[in-house]
Amino acid sequence: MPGEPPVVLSARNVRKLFPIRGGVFSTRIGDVRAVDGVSLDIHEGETVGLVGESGCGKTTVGRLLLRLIEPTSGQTYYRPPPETFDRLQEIYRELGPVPADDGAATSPSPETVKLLSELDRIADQYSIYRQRHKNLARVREKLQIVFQDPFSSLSPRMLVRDIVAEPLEIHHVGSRSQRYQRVAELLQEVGLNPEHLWRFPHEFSGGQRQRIGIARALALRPELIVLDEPTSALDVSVQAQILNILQKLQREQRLAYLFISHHLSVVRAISHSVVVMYLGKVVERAKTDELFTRPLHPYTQALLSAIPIPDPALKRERIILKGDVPSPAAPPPGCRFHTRCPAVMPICSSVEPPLIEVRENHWVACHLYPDPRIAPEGTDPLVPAGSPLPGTPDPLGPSSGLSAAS
Amino acid sequence: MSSAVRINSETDTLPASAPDTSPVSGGPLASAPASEAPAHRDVVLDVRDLKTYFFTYDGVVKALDGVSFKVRRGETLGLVGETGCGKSVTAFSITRLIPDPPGRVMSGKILYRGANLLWNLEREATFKPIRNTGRVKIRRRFRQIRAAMDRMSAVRGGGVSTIFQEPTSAMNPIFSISDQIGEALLLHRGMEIVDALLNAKPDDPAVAAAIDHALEVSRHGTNSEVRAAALAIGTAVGVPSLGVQAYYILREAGPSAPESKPEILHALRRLKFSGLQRAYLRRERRIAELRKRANEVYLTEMRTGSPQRMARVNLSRQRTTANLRTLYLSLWGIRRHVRRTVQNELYWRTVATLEGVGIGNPVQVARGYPHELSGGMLQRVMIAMALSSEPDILLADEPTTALDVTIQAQILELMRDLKSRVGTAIVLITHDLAVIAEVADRVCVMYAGHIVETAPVAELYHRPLHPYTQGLLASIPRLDQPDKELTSIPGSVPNLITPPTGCRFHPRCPHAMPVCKTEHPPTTVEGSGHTVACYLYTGPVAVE
Amino acid sequence: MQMWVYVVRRLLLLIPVVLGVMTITFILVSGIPSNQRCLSQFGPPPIHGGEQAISAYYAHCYKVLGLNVPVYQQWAVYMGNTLDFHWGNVGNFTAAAAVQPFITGQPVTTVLGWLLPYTIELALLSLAIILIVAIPLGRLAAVYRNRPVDQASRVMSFSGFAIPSFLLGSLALIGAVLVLYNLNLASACNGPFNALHGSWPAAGCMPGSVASNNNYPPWLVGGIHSTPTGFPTIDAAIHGQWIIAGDTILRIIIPALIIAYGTIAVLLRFVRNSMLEVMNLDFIRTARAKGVTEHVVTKRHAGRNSLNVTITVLGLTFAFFIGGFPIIEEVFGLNGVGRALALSVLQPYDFGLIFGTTILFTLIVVIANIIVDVVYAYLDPRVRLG
Amino acid sequence: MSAEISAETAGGAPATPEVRRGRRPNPRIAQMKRTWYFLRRNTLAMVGLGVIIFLVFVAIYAATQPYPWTSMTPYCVYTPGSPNTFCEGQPNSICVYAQGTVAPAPNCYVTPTAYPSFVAPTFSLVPFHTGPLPLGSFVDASVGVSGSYFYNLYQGILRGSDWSLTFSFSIVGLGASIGLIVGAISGYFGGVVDEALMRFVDIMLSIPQLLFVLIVIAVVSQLAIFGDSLSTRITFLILGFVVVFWPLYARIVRGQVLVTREQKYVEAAKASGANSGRIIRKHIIPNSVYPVFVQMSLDVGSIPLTIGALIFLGFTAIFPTVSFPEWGTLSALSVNPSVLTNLLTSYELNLPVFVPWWMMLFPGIMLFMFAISVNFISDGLRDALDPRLRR
Repeated sequence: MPGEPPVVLSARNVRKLFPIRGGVFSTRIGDVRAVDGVSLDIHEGETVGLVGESGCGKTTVGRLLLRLIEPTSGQTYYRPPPETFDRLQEIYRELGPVPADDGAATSPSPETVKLLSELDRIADQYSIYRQRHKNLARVREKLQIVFQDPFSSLSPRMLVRDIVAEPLEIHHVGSRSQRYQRVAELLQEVGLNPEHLWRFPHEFSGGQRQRIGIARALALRPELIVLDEPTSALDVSVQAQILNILQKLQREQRLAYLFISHHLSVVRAISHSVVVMYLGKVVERAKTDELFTRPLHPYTQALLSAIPIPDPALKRERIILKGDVPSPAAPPPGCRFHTRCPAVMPICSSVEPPLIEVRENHWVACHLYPDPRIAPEGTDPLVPAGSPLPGTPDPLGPSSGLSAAS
Repeated sequence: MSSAVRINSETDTLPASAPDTSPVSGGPLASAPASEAPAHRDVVLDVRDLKTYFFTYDGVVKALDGVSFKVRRGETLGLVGETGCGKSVTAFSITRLIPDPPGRVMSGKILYRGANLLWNLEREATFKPIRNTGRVKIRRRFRQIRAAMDRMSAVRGGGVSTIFQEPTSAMNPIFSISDQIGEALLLHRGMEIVDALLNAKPDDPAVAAAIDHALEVSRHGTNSEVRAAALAIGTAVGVPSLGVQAYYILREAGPSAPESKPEILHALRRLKFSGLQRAYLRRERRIAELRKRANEVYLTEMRTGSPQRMARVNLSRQRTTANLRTLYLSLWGIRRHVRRTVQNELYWRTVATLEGVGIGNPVQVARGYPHELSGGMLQRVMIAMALSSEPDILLADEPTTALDVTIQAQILELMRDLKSRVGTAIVLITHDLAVIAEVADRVCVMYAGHIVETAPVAELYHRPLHPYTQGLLASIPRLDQPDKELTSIPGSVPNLITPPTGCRFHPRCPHAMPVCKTEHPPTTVEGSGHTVACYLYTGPVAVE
Repeated sequence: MQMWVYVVRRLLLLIPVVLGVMTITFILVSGIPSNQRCLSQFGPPPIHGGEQAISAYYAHCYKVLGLNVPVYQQWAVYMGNTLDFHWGNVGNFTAAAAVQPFITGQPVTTVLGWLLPYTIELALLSLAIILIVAIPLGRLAAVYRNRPVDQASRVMSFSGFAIPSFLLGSLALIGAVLVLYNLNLASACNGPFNALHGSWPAAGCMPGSVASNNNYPPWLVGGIHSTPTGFPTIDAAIHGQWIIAGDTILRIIIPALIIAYGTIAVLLRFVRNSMLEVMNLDFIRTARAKGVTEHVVTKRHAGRNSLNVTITVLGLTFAFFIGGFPIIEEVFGLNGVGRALALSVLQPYDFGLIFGTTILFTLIVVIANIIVDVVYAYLDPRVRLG
Repeated sequence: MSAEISAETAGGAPATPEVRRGRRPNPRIAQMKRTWYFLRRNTLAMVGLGVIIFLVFVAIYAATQPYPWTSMTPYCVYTPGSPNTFCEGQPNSICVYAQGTVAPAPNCYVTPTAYPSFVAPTFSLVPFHTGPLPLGSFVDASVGVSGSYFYNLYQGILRGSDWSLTFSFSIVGLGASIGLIVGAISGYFGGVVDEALMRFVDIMLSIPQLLFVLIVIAVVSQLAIFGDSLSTRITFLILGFVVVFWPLYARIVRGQVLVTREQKYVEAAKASGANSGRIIRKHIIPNSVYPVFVQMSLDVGSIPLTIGALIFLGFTAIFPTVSFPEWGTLSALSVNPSVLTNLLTSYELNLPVFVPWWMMLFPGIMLFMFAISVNFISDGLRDALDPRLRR
């Protein structure tokens, strides 16, 4: 939409299935639907938070966006020009929701074919999954990643200097001495001092390793950094340091982040907009404040209320979900959340709710909220149809408690 | 375990069952010796000036350097701090589970109900520093260490039980859940179990009546009534677990429950023993009894501080004779039936225990193996296992760190339940101040092997005194305060091989004074139950 | 995954391995110059008789050995024959035939059929020794780590690596000679309890050897008419000849010990190290925290878990174990498959026997591995239940 | 727990700014020092290392000696009082005389150079039931049985140090490097390549090593096209062993690579655009090479033993001469059946029992020292490189 900074990366209907092998001949007996038709846009200088429980496929999304693994289907467009981007939006709106695996079986209508071919053309030009050696390398330069585990993300047999210099080396940036010069600068940027150049990773604490990781990611002056739970292995005080560094860098270099985390309070602190995933699907997507003040999807609400708050005085009634996350190998039919949903309705177990925009920039996939486009006049989409939940509850319980806290 | 079933009487997963019908009787403190001095009455665990070092290649890591705290009966104490502050080390030092090598508990006192768990520590090893390297050469006295470990097995599980961070790796992959919980049950409640089997009266007319009644109830009654009736069978026989079994027989039979009499009778038939089998049971009981006596001897040893060599020798002699005299009983033919019965007994007791921690399908879970269960489920199982022996103290080492947010919420809910029902004192170790705020009554904040601040939970969060605590609280991103900017503590946790002199926090402290660099601050009392070790405060020095 | 699925899959994996082994052997066979093979089968080409005699000789030879068709056909034929156990005949003019005339010209499969029982008896005995010694000792070494027990086991295992089995065997033999002779126990082949003579290279006092000039009954001697099972001990037992049965065991005790020694050396270290690794795992800590005593922890929790590793390693080292047989059987003159191999590599080679024994040994190894895997799956629910 | 400890030890130590590059040792050196420290604490490993170094020096010394490279100079065995006199005036002759009698018989000609210090007088074992018996007939028998049986052991062992070390290290080096490459590729790319390679490796590994070496050499040595010079023989020997040895390394490396491949730093390299070649070269191989070292040091020791076994089986195709100066060969010859037959027959005939113990002892000792030292080293390495087994 107008006024927004240009989009850096825009994923559409990305899906990744990992085959399950079994039986006597270890044939493919099923799929783990790790990521099932995820779409999201990341704009320049913006942080998108990607939250969800373990096994919901958020990490896989991160790796797919960088093409560290090949997707089963879907496209991710890198820096499509605005008009192309708008066109893309239209095309996908025309094509409707992501087709299921056997969608190909139904013969598409001619106009669909036309759209698809156009899509193909655009994809050939902009989708990172279509790029080859040189172009791919050029894209990779601009997309970097910082990993969760600071202990396995740095090669134990390389000096910090070589670790950070590696991306430069790969892309033949400058002479050796220039590279090491740059490395020194990078270490300064992330708050390490030059004498750390001559150390091995195992000599550092978790926070310092994470800084090294960030320095390595920054080496090629990227536009987007995927932060895969960068702080979940760190202590709170160190975590704050890292978050502050990240924010500083974003301000200075206009970086875009995809901040993957299960820690909602961190996400709230750092990200501009948030995507909530459950079992490989996006269940809710909104601007941060919107999402945290008016969460619509029951899962989001449960998540928010499940987060403990460091304040013994703040007493609130919580929504405790029953049971565990179902295995993505055999996701429940219909809405994948219906097995644990406190507001489950008969329809949930049969029909899969589409991700619809119930308010501006607020997308939800839940039967509680009818699609405004098809909803009869005069019904406010935000009053859940027949939901046992009272309106949209404030996840933080009685506002009195909240005001008392803040 | 009684606790367990008492809990489930309120948990939503299962209908109510009156406490008296619970398979086992006796509260967690039933076994408390009356000989204790009143001073010890309230304090269950008293840790004084505990020092634990790790002897690594890089040098001696002073992981704990004089930690002191008390755990009172039934309270929940939170130990909080960053990685490497030594909170887990504290827990493992209490039960002497420090991996050795490289770690060793160096000195201090751990008084568990007046018994010093670190008694005879100084005789376990000698230390000789290697010149001009930071390293130390240790010569261990293995006999002493082994003796100490034996002594500890009297305390572990029974008195102080532990739950660990990684439930998936903390369970033995090749034994089923019921095997593992059953092992704990047999260890700590062996006598009771064998007694129940010995005194079972399957032919009692009351039993038949109870069975008929249960079947009658199962025809129309509600789930809870059926359960009560089924458990009544157990009480009638004198083997509570039989009641649980009967209940599940009925429940699985579903509509055809009234016809399920034969199964129940079959289960009942297991409890009929021939003379030889009884003898074998008595032998088992004898062995369990001896084990218990041995534990008592160890405890007295640690309490009085004088080696009970004679008593130990006696016991071992008795154990040998008990084994030898009845060797003929361990013929396979005799043993098989009894073993199976005991296994069955353990299995159903396990089921009851699992019910206690709110597991919906305990029968399947008890039969399952660890790799078949999710992390949250396993953590429940771990808790059940830890509580099955009705300990005085439960050491929970980061019980929710490895779990998802929603599962974490479930577990915390469960722990709050346990707090309110079981009298067990909990030592909750975590790095997450929010979790502490949810569960704990008192909090000890640890930094670099020291306790820097201790306070009741509300007090701590609203009037944090130590700069470190303040820094920690300031650095937590908070859901309810989105636009608070995160202030972080500069620097990182010091390495404990060459820790900072004086107050270990001074390199990172905003209000560091000259004295901080030289002197370690004394612990001073600031308000009721609020102590802090910092030169900013000048209250009266706290007395141990 | 159910157990049977697992077993079936392992059996299916057996097929490519067997075919592969045969192909490799075929490649090697076809590497042999044809005249060599003719030599070993039909002796040297005729001296007088001129050109056509020689050409006839070769024509005949090629026809018999099927060398006159293209290679791929040879391969097909070879595979076919191998699969239905036509492994060719023992050459008439080979060293092996010279040493042991009774196998001359016999089908290789038949000969191996005669000799296998002796090898199996030896193998079972030594396996028993291995398991009895290695596992407890390894655990002991792990529990009392870096203490005398451990050091002793370490030295033992390393010396097992370092002493050549033929040297060890021969020394044992010489020892036996000196002892038995000086105790005046042994003399010329005079029946049972000449534990020495019978196990003497080429002394021909061993049941199964050519000149069985000891007074063993014919049904026991020389696989040729060994009835009814072919296993000397079992046969003797069946015929109620307990003394002879004992004697046959007596003869293989020292060899079994020496074969076992090498494998124990390998296994010991693995048992110890796997035990140490298991002892560092979290669930051991849990068991301790439960109040389980050290003894039980070692025996029940760590022991069971490290047993899996032990079994696997046993499977991996089985090839090594089997490889020791030719040597030991040669040293002690035991008529087993191994000795057949040892004889067949004396020039002129008996290629039929060489490849026959190789395939046989390989099959044994593969099958042993399958058994090991099944046992492993049985021991470990993670494999059993997928 | 352990994570916590390591965090402590790694800790903020580097964060102390006053440490400067100048005063720090080169970190790679520091790494080696660390390993060396753990190795040094392992006494057995140190002993092993010492022995190996010693043997290397022996080999170097031997290379400077004028002894023949492919055979050993036989001794003529002369027994005082025996009828035969064919040893008269021969430079390489030793005297065999009864235990207890000290001085050599008068006409026994012995050159000091050719008389190795450790070719000791033989002793005779006399059965209890028979009285002392005249010497003599045995030696004739032995010479008759195997003429070249008594050879200059000293020269043989010196020269053997050259050959044995050459064989061992070249074979293991070649095999390991092939295995390393194959394993790394197979493990990293996975999929069909991996499947195929690993099946092949399974096949190779299921054939007992000794047999495999044997048939490979047996067949190859039959091929007339290669001719029959020393160099070809040696080449066949080495090739035969390499063919048999590499699969094991491939399997080991592959197993390790499967672990390394999942490490995040590999993914990071991929993310910053590194191609597979670079990743394998820079990340995979350096991080999965240690188990190979351990296995190598195990195999190095086993090779002379295997060669010895081949010779013992009478498999003469691998060396040009029966008495090839190589430790395994020497050891095998020392216990060749004729010796044992002699032993037995001399008992049968109530002759004095003649055990040429030094022929068995010294080659055996060399083999033993070599093999056990490398084993000690490998064990030390494993402990030093594997933190879990560290003491």
